[in-house]
Amino acid sequence: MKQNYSIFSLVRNALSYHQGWQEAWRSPAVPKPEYDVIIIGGGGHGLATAYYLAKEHGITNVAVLEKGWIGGGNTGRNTTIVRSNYLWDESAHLYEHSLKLFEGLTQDLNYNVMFSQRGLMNLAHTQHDMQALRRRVYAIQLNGIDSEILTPAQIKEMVPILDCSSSARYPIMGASLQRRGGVARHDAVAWGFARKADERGVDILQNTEVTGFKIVNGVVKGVETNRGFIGGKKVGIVVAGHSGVMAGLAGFRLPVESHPLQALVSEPIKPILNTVVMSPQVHVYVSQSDKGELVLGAGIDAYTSYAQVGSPFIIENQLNALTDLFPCFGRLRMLRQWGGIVDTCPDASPIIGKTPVENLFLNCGWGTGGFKATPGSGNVFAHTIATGEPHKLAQPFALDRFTTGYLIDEHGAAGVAH
Amino acid sequence: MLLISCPHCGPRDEHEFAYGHEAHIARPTLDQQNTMSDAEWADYLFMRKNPKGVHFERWVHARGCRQWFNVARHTVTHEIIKVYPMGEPAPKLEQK
Amino acid sequence: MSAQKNRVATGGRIDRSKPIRFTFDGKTYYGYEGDSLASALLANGVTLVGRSFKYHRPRGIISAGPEEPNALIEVGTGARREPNTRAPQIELYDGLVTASQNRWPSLDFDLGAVNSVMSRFLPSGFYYKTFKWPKDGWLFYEKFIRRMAGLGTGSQETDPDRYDKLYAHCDVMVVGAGPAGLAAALAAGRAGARVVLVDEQSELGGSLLSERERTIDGKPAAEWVATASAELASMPEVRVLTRTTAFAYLDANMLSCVERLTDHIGPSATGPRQRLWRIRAKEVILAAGSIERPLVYSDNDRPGCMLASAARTYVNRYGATPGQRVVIMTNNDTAYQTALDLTAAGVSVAAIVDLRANPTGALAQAARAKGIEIIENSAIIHVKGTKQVREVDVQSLTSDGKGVTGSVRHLYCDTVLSSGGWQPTVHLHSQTRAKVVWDDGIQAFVPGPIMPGQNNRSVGSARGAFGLNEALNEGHNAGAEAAAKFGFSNVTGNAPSAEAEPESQPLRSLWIVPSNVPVGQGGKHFVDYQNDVTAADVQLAHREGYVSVEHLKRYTTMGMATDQGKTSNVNALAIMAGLKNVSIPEVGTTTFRPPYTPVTFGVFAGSDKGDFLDPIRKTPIHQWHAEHGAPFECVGQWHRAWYYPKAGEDMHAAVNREVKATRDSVGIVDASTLGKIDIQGPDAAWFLNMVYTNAWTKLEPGKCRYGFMCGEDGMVFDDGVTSRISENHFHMTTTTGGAPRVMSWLEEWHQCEWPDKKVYFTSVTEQWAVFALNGPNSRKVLEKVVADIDLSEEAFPFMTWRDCTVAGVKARIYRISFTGELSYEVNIPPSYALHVWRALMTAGEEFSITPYGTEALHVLRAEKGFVIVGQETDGTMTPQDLGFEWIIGKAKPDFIGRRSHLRSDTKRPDRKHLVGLLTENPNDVLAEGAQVVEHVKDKPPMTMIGHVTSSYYSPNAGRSIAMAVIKNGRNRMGQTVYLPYEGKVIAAKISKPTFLEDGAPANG
Amino acid sequence: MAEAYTRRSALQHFGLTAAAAKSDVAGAEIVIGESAHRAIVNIRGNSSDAAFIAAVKSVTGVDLPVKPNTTAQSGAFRVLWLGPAEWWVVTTGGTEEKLVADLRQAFAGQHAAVVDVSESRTVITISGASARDVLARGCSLDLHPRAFGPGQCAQTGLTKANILLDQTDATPSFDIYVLKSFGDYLWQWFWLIGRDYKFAIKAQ
Repeated sequence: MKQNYSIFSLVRNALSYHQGWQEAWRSPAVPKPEYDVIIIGGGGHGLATAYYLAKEHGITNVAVLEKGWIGGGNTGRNTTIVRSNYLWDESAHLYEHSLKLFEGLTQDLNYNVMFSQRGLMNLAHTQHDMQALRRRVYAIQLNGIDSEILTPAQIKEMVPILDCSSSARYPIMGASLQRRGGVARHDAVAWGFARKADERGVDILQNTEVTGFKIVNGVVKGVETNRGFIGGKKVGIVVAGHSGVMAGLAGFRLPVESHPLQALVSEPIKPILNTVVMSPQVHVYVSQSDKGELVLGAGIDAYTSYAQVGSPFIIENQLNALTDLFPCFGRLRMLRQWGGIVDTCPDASPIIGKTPVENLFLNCGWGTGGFKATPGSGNVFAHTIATGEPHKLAQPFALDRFTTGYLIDEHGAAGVAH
Repeated sequence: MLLISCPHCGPRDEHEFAYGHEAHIARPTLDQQNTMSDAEWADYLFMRKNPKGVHFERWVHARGCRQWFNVARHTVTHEIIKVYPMGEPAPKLEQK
Repeated sequence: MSAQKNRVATGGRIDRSKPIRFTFDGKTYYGYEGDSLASALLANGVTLVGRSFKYHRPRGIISAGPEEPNALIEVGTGARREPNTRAPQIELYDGLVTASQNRWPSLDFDLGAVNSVMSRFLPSGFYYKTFKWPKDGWLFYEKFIRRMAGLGTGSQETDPDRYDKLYAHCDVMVVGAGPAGLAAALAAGRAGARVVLVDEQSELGGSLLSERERTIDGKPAAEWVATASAELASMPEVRVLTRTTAFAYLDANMLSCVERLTDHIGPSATGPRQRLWRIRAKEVILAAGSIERPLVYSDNDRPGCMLASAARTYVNRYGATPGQRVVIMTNNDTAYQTALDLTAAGVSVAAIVDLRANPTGALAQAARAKGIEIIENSAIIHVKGTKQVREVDVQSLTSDGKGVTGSVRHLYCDTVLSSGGWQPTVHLHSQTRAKVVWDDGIQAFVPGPIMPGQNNRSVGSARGAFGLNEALNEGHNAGAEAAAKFGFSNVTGNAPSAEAEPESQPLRSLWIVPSNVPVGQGGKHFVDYQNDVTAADVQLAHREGYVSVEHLKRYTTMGMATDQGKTSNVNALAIMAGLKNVSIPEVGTTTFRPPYTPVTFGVFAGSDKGDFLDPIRKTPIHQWHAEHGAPFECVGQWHRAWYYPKAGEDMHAAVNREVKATRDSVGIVDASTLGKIDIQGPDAAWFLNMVYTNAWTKLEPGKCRYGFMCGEDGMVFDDGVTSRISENHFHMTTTTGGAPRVMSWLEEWHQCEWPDKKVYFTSVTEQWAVFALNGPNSRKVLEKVVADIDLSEEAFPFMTWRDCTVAGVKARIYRISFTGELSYEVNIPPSYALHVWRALMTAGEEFSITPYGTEALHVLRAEKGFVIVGQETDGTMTPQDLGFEWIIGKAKPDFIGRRSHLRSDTKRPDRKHLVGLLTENPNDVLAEGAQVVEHVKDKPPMTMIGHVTSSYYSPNAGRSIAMAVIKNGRNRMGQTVYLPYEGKVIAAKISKPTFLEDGAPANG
Repeated sequence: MAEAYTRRSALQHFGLTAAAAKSDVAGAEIVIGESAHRAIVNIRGNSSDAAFIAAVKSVTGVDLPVKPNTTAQSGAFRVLWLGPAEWWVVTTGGTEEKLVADLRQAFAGQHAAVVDVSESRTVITISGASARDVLARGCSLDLHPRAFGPGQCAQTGLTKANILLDQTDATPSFDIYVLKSFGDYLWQWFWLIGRDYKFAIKAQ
């Protein structure tokens, strides 16, 4: 068993100058020759998959292969928003499943993921926005998920520093609020899953890059890596922006493009914003971290890229809109700006399930919204891998929807990224 | 910000252009459409190479001369290796 | 004026004849023109300037530049209050108000310092292990944690300043105006190239401003800088930007720079406060210098601890001494220059503690000659004093440098200076995603090969060439070569030259300076001052497996503070490398992300505030609408008149009146925003066949037809009426919001897929203003202003168009209708729009002509079941779903989207269909977006089968009407469904989506 | 056509005539104004077809500028390159109908198109020593005399509007063609940027 993390263990260790802490997860020097399941990708989704395979399906002979360091991709680069206010039933159920897991995650993982359900507001600025907002809220409510509509006066009361005047270029006409939405500590999610997966026997192999698949008669048998061949009875690909690269190695194509998604933080200041505020119309997504930094997400860059950088005008436009919405933010300063690589599907919904190769499973296409899905995604994907059949929540998100045309288009109606 | 050489107008800032995604995806002929499976149609509609490396893609000089053209661009370095007209096949490039 | 006790009598670049008054934490002080806030505070003997982020430890000034981790100050008051500003970079101006931050109730007595007492229980990552109970407890703990965190306080008032931004271009851009940068700019400028030279300081010179004795071309350094500055200023093609930080190196040699225009003047200044420069260079010369690393020793954060080079800058440039009695600890020769300069200024240097054995470099010899004691092979093991250094303990190092031995010496002092070597400022190079590589010789990261697609070179100490002559030479050569590349090869003059460098010895890397108690068990060895990350925290991260650089940073927060680890990154990496027993680059290199130093949000926004956030497009008679009281609806960027309330009317009343008047008599609407595309060429009809779902070949000239456009995925993406002008000439209309998209769509298909087709597309949206007359009396109105054509039904039937003259203005009228009424869409040149509108209003007076806005337009079309793309559709509806099976050209071989209609899901008969909804209570107007269920349950979840797309009160139907898309809706006619929302449940019957008598074919 | 007095320019409601009367053009760093009601005719055709070039010349007297982003002038006719197969013929307002007719006739038998777009645009003129500075606030083109000069034109963006920029002399002076719906926005943007300059309004 791992050391238990608690205030008591902290005090106890303090007395011995913290010399007694164990490593959070092992780093096996040599991979086993074969695993029951290989998960490619040590981001939040991959680690969660491994954890739930072990916890809920008793499959512990599992390896997570990460070409760099766990949690170093989009898991560590997003704006940490967690919500389940999606339009379509399929999405709402999947993300709500995830949100519910988030609500118990700190205890489940014995790792404080700092899930702060401080509420999440989506602003509407036009008649059309308001129509779309009502449609979404009413649907979410009927799916049994919390969501409500706020008037400008209620918005102003919750977030007094918002410019709610009617003379604004995009006046605030209303908002939806998901009180159970909020933010979580992204690194802690990855590390917490890693630690608990490791505890149940999962091998986390960092600096292990997959360079090819061994596929015999259409069945995957394992992967080639920079550390040699590793056998796997089943293999799951959970590599976000690099899904297309993996698919290419396995010999198929995906309806996925990788794009830069930029984000930034301000310098830390004392608490000034206690709610997550999103404005899809002007591409502003802002919350304040516990450290005091304003965390901002932008819209995606148009072109495909694996560079983790985007174009400056995206950031300029976003800050233009931000300082209009929050006129007092004009004097704050950008501290750090970065990009992630998001894997986007034509319908802005993920792909979870089987691939053309037997025993090779895929979980990708989360686009701008993957972080919030981390536990849910891992949970349903673990089920899918363990049983060989899609979890019922994952079923609609199968790859073959692009053939049938049964898309789950979260673009227009949901209209929100992140 | 990318600097894209419009084949007509020369180098201009990226914000003058609109992105046209992967190039060289020919629309199936009517005969092909009528004989191809839904999966094959889905392949044309949705499946993309999305390479990590040189990407052959289309851009249009939307705020300029409104002309479409092809670009070979590296998706990791963002280096624009070649700009070539619509209709021309993808150039053979040394692997970067 | 109070005495400035640490001010040197003469020397430096301050003007002692110009005192400047400022306040810090409410107390008034005086400095001089040329001072920074940091130098002025030091001169006044103020060494305690802030509290650290986590432990609230008392902190002083560490550096003299942008790397400052500690001295973060709130500047200004009220709406202009600005937190977290670095004291060394704040220029004094009269009346400057500053304050320390992150302390309560005062800097001297800070209750938050309890964290320091508790620090043993607050190692890196402690919050991951605690605050987990009870299950919902985090929100509670978080409140306290958030309050303790956060450094300064942001203003909650609107920023009163304005900002500017612009684009610039040059052949050669030089970043940094130290010796290398100046030499580069001079060489390129003399050759005639267009040069931009930027430097973050208030004047050019960089490190030369801190020199006391160096000469260049035989002149004292400062004089050479002045000459060079003057020469640069005289060159018309050279632009010199001071107080300008190149903070981001973007793709294709674009650099973002921020110029601080008034921050050194204060609130009395006029004009923009800061300016964002987006400079596209053909070649970039990076000459941003280097940053000294502090040594990591026990309690190295006590106020009075400072970088050796910073002390040199303060004394030489500002005539301010960091204290009265100084001990210096170093691992290299450069700190000896500080000792010499301090001695020259009359400051007592108690000793130089050199980590190296037997220092014999030229500067060490010079120091010895001045009588300064050098304690070699030794280390400072303790710093005493909490709010001010009082004393240090020094002990000899063991042979491996990992421990100390021998007797302890106590040295009284108020200042401890340290030098741990120098790290080239590789930030901009690294921002291009080019690699940095480890240089063993200087124990620092230097720029690796440049990124493909970029064009830059690093020179001087920015690439690890620390000698002055090297810098001057490299700068000159880089400037000359870069200029020559762009055709400016006539470089005049040689590289400037300085006297030879003093001979020096290599540095000794000792990444943790040992103490006589183990690290983590005695004093704190700070690595990252601002975020309170210590060597023990790095050890803890190692112990727990957070060993990669990214994990180390994230777990300990090392390098994540506002200084972005400028003084801490290398030390932390090196300590981790030692723990892992690998080389430093094997631990990883940090990725430097923009911005180099924090940049104001406001300057990114520039002047585009308020209405400039996004252009508002206005129709030719926008003024008329405004004058007649119409509120406007946003449709894309367009502002369209929404409705025209009369006195005492609310929106509902106004819309009812407008809708009724139009059906009863005549209404007029400004439809100028409708997209219009002129299509010409022999293949025009062929092309329309491809982009519309219906057939166009047989449409006769003079006639109009309605059509849907689908994406290749089969989903409706626009609609409209297209008219045949002549055999090879069509006039297409699109939705308002879809106009640019459709135009691009046509060009894309033409240029990319069917380039051989002979057809030209030209947007003519704004060539025509469009006023639609609707209602039974519309013909009568029109007849009064049209004399040259016969408007009768027979002569000018439905779905045709005619050229004519309206109120003396050449016009084209389309007899198409979006209301189901007799309707004429009058197209006229916009410059006559107001004239024609007024003429129509006058002509319509006797019929009580009623202008109506977009809301009435929506009601009128809904009464007749006309769809609006974007309202009834959302990218998931096919024409068939909308009930427009008839509009699919079954006989047509091909059109865009056709194949997708044959997919299994798309051809399903039970997809969502567009239907009408009639509420049981005719006065209930459903909310648009309300969800439809078959069976109501007590509480959610309930299975939804569709939603309301449009809903209005129809005065003509005398009841509410709604359109909805419902699963299998067309096969559910007459079924009662329920709409539960906002605490109520409304029952409604599914009907056809037309609510008056059957409508005429629709018109977009 | 209706009486001329009934015709309004896109920016007329800003009271430019009155403002111009009060303006100190001589002392200004920038001078801006509206040049309304120009005849602007979009022509499309094949520039490698000698017949097309000849047809343009026969109507306008202008040698068609085939080099991208250049202009050519003959008498009252100015031809601006818009694209490899697209140009504008700009001339005195009021003549557009005849110009369209003449061009259509000259192009008879060719695959060419003529479209009157006069009414869709207005022209904002900017001139003066600081004109480039002002434009740099919203335009990413390099307008330095070494890079751009009289005889050159470019379709590009100016702040958040799309424009066609035509340098008309070395003062420098520029004609900025913009869709009328963006006229208010762009005019007010010039006022916004202009506040940091001595600027004057020029009568049409």
